[in-house]
Amino acid sequence: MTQVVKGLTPQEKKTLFRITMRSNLMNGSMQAIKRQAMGFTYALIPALADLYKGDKKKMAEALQRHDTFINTHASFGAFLLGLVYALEKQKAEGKPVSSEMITNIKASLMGPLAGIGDSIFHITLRVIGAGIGINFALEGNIVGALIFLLIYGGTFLAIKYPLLKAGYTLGTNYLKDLFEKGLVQSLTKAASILGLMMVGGLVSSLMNVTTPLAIKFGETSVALQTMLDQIVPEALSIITVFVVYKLIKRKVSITMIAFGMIVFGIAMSFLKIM
Amino acid sequence: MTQVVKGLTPQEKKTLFRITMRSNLMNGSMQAIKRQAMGFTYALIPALADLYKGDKKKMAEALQRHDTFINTHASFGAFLLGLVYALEKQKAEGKPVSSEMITNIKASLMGPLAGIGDSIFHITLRVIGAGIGINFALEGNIVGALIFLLIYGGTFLAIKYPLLKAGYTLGTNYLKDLFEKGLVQSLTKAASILGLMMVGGLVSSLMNVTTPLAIKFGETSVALQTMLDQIVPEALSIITVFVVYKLIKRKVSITMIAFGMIVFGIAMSFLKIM
Amino acid sequence: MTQVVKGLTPQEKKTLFRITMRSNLMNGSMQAIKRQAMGFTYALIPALADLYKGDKKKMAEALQRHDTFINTHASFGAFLLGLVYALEKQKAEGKPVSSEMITNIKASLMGPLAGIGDSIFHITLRVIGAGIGINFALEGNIVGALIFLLIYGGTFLAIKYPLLKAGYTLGTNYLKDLFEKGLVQSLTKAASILGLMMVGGLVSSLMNVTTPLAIKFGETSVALQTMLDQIVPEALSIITVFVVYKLIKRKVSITMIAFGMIVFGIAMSFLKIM
Amino acid sequence: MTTALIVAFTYWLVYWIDESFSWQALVRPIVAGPIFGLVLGDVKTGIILGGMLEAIYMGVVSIGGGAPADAYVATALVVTYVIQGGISLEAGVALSFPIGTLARNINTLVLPMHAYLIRWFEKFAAAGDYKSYSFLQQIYRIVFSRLFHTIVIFLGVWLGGDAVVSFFNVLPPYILKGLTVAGALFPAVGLGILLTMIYKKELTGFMIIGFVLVAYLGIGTMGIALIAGATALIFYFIDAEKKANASSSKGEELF
Amino acid sequence: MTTALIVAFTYWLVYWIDESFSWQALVRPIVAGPIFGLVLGDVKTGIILGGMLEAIYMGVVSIGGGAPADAYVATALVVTYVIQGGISLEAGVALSFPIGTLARNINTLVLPMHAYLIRWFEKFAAAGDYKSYSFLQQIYRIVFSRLFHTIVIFLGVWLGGDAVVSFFNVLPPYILKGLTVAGALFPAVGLGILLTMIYKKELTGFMIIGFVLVAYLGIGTMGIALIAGATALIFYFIDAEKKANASSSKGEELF
Amino acid sequence: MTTALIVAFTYWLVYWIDESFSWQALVRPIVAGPIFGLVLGDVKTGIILGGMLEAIYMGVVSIGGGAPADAYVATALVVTYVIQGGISLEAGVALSFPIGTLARNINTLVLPMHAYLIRWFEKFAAAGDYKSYSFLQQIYRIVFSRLFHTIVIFLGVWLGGDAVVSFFNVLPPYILKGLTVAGALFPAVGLGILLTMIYKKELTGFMIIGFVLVAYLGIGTMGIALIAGATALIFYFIDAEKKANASSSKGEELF
Ligand SMILES: OC[C@H]1O[C@H](O)[C@@H](O)[C@@H](O)[C@@H]1O
Ligand SMILES: OC[C@H]1O[C@H](O)[C@@H](O)[C@@H](O)[C@@H]1O
Ligand SMILES: OC[C@H]1O[C@H](O)[C@@H](O)[C@@H](O)[C@@H]1O
Repeated sequence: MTQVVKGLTPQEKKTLFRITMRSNLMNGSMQAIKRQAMGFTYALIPALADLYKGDKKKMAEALQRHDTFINTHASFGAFLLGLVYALEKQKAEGKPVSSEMITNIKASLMGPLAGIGDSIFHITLRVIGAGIGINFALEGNIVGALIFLLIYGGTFLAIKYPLLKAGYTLGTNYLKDLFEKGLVQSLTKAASILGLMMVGGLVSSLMNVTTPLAIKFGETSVALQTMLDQIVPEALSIITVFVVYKLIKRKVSITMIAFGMIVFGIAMSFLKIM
Repeated sequence: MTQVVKGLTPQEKKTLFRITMRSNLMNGSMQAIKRQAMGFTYALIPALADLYKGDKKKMAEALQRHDTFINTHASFGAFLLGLVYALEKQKAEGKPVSSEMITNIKASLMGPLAGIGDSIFHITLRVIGAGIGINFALEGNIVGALIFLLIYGGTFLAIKYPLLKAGYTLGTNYLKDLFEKGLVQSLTKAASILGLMMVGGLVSSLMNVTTPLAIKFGETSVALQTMLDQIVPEALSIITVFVVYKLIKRKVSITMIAFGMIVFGIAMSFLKIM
Repeated sequence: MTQVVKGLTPQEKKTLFRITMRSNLMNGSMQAIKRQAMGFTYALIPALADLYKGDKKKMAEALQRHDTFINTHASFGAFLLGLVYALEKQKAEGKPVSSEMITNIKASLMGPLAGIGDSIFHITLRVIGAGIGINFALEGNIVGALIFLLIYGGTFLAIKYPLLKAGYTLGTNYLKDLFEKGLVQSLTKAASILGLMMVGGLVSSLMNVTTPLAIKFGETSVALQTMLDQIVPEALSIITVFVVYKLIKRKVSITMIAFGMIVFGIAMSFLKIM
Repeated sequence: MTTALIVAFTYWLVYWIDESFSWQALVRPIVAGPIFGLVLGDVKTGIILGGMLEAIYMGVVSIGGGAPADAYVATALVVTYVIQGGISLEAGVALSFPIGTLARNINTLVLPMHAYLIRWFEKFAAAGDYKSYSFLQQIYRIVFSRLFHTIVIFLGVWLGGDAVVSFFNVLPPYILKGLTVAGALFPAVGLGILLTMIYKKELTGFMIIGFVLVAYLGIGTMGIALIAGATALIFYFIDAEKKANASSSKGEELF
Repeated sequence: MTTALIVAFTYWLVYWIDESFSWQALVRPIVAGPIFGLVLGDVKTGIILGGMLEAIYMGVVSIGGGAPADAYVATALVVTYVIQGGISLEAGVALSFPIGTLARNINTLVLPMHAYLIRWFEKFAAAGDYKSYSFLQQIYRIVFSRLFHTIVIFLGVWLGGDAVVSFFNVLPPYILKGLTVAGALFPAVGLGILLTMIYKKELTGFMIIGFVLVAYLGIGTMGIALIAGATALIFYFIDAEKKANASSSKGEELF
Repeated sequence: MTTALIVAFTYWLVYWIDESFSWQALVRPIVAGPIFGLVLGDVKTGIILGGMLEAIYMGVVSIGGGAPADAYVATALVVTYVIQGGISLEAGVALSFPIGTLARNINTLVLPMHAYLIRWFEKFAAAGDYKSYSFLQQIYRIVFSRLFHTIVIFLGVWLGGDAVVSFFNVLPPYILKGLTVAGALFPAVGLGILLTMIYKKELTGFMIIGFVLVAYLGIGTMGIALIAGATALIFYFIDAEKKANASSSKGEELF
């Protein structure tokens, strides 16, 4: 996946570099409707400019093709940018790369890449960085902030260009494979496996929903949580994630869910159930 | 697997409910020869009565078809009852469901379902329920028995109807798939994987065969068990299960094996080997 | 894999036994150029003598076919000897077994068998045997040496004949399967999976490369090793193995690598980095 | 003899109720103990003894029809001996083991009777007479299923604990120790039976993984159930996809 | 009001820099704390408070756009209240929670504005005018992205901590306890969103395995990442091989 | 010089016996220690020193021909130095490391000789003369295999431990420390060689899983062997089934 393209032309190198720079603004015009649609398109523009400069109509098509909902991790998304650049290039050169193909690849890879990127950055590296840094911070030592910036922020930036190049290489060298052998599907599936295993793990490591309820009979009492833990630990956490998932599927807004959680939390705390 | 059948007719609902009720007697005439043959057939009779009431010959065929050796978990077996009901129905309606097909499905699914059901109920829930309950019991508190009945006995009953319905739904909605795509085989294989993994685990969690033998040289001594544990823990437990398995395969009776174990145990204890 | 050949002729038995005896000298003329080429050929000679005695030309071909680089575990290699004996026999009998086929099987199985054998003998059993024996030895008790010889050395010898026979059986009874169904490939792949999982594990259990470096800010200090362990434990060990792997691939000699390690170790210790 | 009748009747009734759900719940020591305590007028002792016996018989379950000891018969007799015969709780528990092991074999002794009844079922089936078939199932379970067990209980209480106790007292210690050793082997019976029902050599690997997860990583039965379920799901869908691809040459994908 | 202006400007500037990398790094309490401390003349308090807030907000991250609280707004206001308003560190931390939760909803309030801007982008795209498209992206992020947040910060500092504190002081204790309970539920939002993006029922097994590895074996996120990566690799190559075999009838092998 | 002859002869003889089984067992410190002790008249010291050296060289094994140190030569010389030269056990152990590392390279020095002998084998093979081939194998292993090692041992004992000890005494401490560091790197040699023999990029995932199971879950080598064996079995049968389906269009199933 990360082979180095040997014969990268100066033009390609330049474009890849410019996309990397612009990819920094991926979250730039983030909102709840189309998410990073504009950030992604903005980042891709150096490539589109190269390929369709002369042709207003094709440029418009390309811009519209990408100005659609996309939501992925700002740094792992670079892989997708590279892949899409390669696809657009093939398309511009007259290869049989349809507009749907490009859209499908974006749609199928954005989720898995978000899962991987979020797990590694938002969760693992951030928590490691913060965990080490907090000790310094609590002593009033500024080094804590620097360690955090290094561990989390440094890797976040360092990874972008290699991922972009890897995506482009894959797209350029293995396009034939990718389509003919259905490898895009294989890639998506593999990425989903990766993402889902991590989400499964995160349910347990990120969450900790418990109840203080205890059933008392005479002198002995059984903590409900102890019983739950013996059956399935983190059972309440799983249920919570599952309920939220179902609510989102039924188009309940995030804000509603967050407020609902606060109301629910206060109610449960009032009733001493949680 | 557990989709709800949307258009379940009142008649189907009634029959499913009656099968559930009768499935309570699944272990009713249990013996070592045909095990639950009669209990299973008895439970299925509401379905057979619906389908073959007018036709003595077909009824006789159906009764004989099911009055054969079957051994499965009393509560997970409900899934099989549901599936078989669906098969019998298709057969009665003239679909190409042969008698062999029904027999094969019963034969291939009864073992895996027993493995799953026994692991969950006879082992996991029973041990959890008893583990919590015993503390109360030892204090003379009747709550121990009630907790046990709730955790083990309650789930045992609660699961029957849903499993029955799931089996029926699968049989009704996906029959075509099941046969054409060989999904019954896939299902059996998956269930066997599940069962075998659990049996593998149970060898270690359920058994604990050890030896007090130690090899003494001068002052230092090596416990044989310590050496065995370093090579494969529970090695003796595995060997025991394997020997029993081979004996059963060679048609040695359970009673013989149990008595043999007592004789063996006394001999080993007399010789201070175990 | 270990089925017993029922109709093993006295001649076959005798040859298998003689190969086992000769396989004891597998490491006999070990050197860095062709490794066990001569030891393997030497062990196979009873078989070749049986098959090609009358025919100088075929005998020369066979000797030359096997007098080529091979490196595998001295005791697990017996499996390969058995398999190759079976292949040579089929070939001598006029079956379509080409010279390449035999060479390929040797080349593809020697590595995995080395991985398995080394893990079990050189690492697991040796460490268990030594671990138990050392306690006796440190007290001046000769039993330590004997326990070591029993646990490691005894199993090493005991396993040869069964493995040889298993290889021969497999080769004789399932040759048709092996080739027609591509089972040699499946076998190689399975053996590689086994070997690679164990090598992965060995990186962690066998190695322990660490650094005493610590970053100090004011009063608080962070051990670099602690940070590494939080990211990937044994990260330095992995990197070391990877570097050595790359060096060997680039034809750097083992002696160079070992000396390099000493120089590197002294330098690192001088600089207080390791 | 009144006690013997009461205990025997209770034994039969509780079994009958439990069996009406194929439940194997009321007949466990932890539940049956209090019940026998109740009818003998000392619930508390029944509860406590039930707890003690459950702790011992926890692993002795009927898998594949293969429980190596009859915990229910043991509970009935031991609770009676303790409450009526005045032997100590501990002695009662010690007694439970040989009693349970011996009682297991009643099933074997009555096999000829069962074999005879089976033939009746077969006749009704051949005649398509599902009503008689159903009726016989009721008769079987109510009357015949535990007939001999009930008689054994009656005799066991009637003859009294003293006889039984004095019998076990003359035994050398290695006998009871040996029974404990045998107890550790017993679960192999149920597992062995299960294996004959589901073992396939191609799936050996999964069994080994289950074993290692528990033996080396101590993952617990529920954890192993989740892993096993997940693994089964994964392989089910792999298999289903393969089958789907094979049957439709259009190569449609399940995932 | 000078303070209000300074804090609000700092808020906007730091956000702008951070966002220039889509970084979500400078806006974390552990980094933002010292920065606000600096502009308010008490770096040390800023550092310590940043550490304390980070410890609380560590698990509150924006996944799928779904962070349940705004740690950055909370940091800005709480640091100001502590340094300027003189409330204790602990009181500040307690305050951060309701503030962060309320602030989260600014995004929702300004949605109509965003919707309006989106249409401009669409126009430029339809015209193939990539230069204006790029220009609007800059304007959007610099001017509009945090316009209202900045105003809220300004107001929050101007009105002062006292008002806010006295408001929270009248709350009964179960309210704050309830907010903590809600805090434990919040990560479910991000995970739920992620699931809607990647969940496929055929892959449920992998999710369960990930769960068990962490819940039962405590393998840690990095360990799970390695296992997950390895599993993904294995299945990728299995799949790729299958595809290769299917497309070329010559049956060439990938491995 | 008598001692030198005895030790050298013992070295050669024990190697010869051990090598007659390709055993690598007698030449381990724990076994060789007592043997050299015996011929030098102090078995006990030999046993103890053997145990101490084994503890150090436990991880130094010949994998892929790539042991980074020669434990056998080190044992021979160190046991002699301690028993004859009267240096302490600890000093002996410290000495073993540089000796073992240097001795490893004798194999490299004698490579030209081996290369020459190889050509003889090739000639016999080309002539189909399997009897001479077999005979040469015997000559090779008895005479040539350890010829130079034996000479080194002879010289090492003859020149005496004093010379060696005084040489190592002038070394600065970081040298010995550095050798320890190098010792921690050495096992990478064997693992690297194994990898060149079996590594395939498509199977990387399995290697990672093996790593995680040990590094994160501490499952132990035997546990990993069981898991690895189980995994190999599973994939073997999957593969075999696939092949079976492909070759027979009738689609028969293996499982
Ligand atoms: O093993 C399946 C099944 O076998 C027999 O029917 C009984 O032992 C049951 O308790 C068990 O559930
Ligand atoms: O989940 C993917 C992605 O979603 C949104 O864009 C934001 O929450 C990001 O922080 C996150 O990385
Ligand atoms: O690795 C396989 C094999 O390689 C060489 O032949 C030696 O190092 C042996 O000890 C080892 O078993």
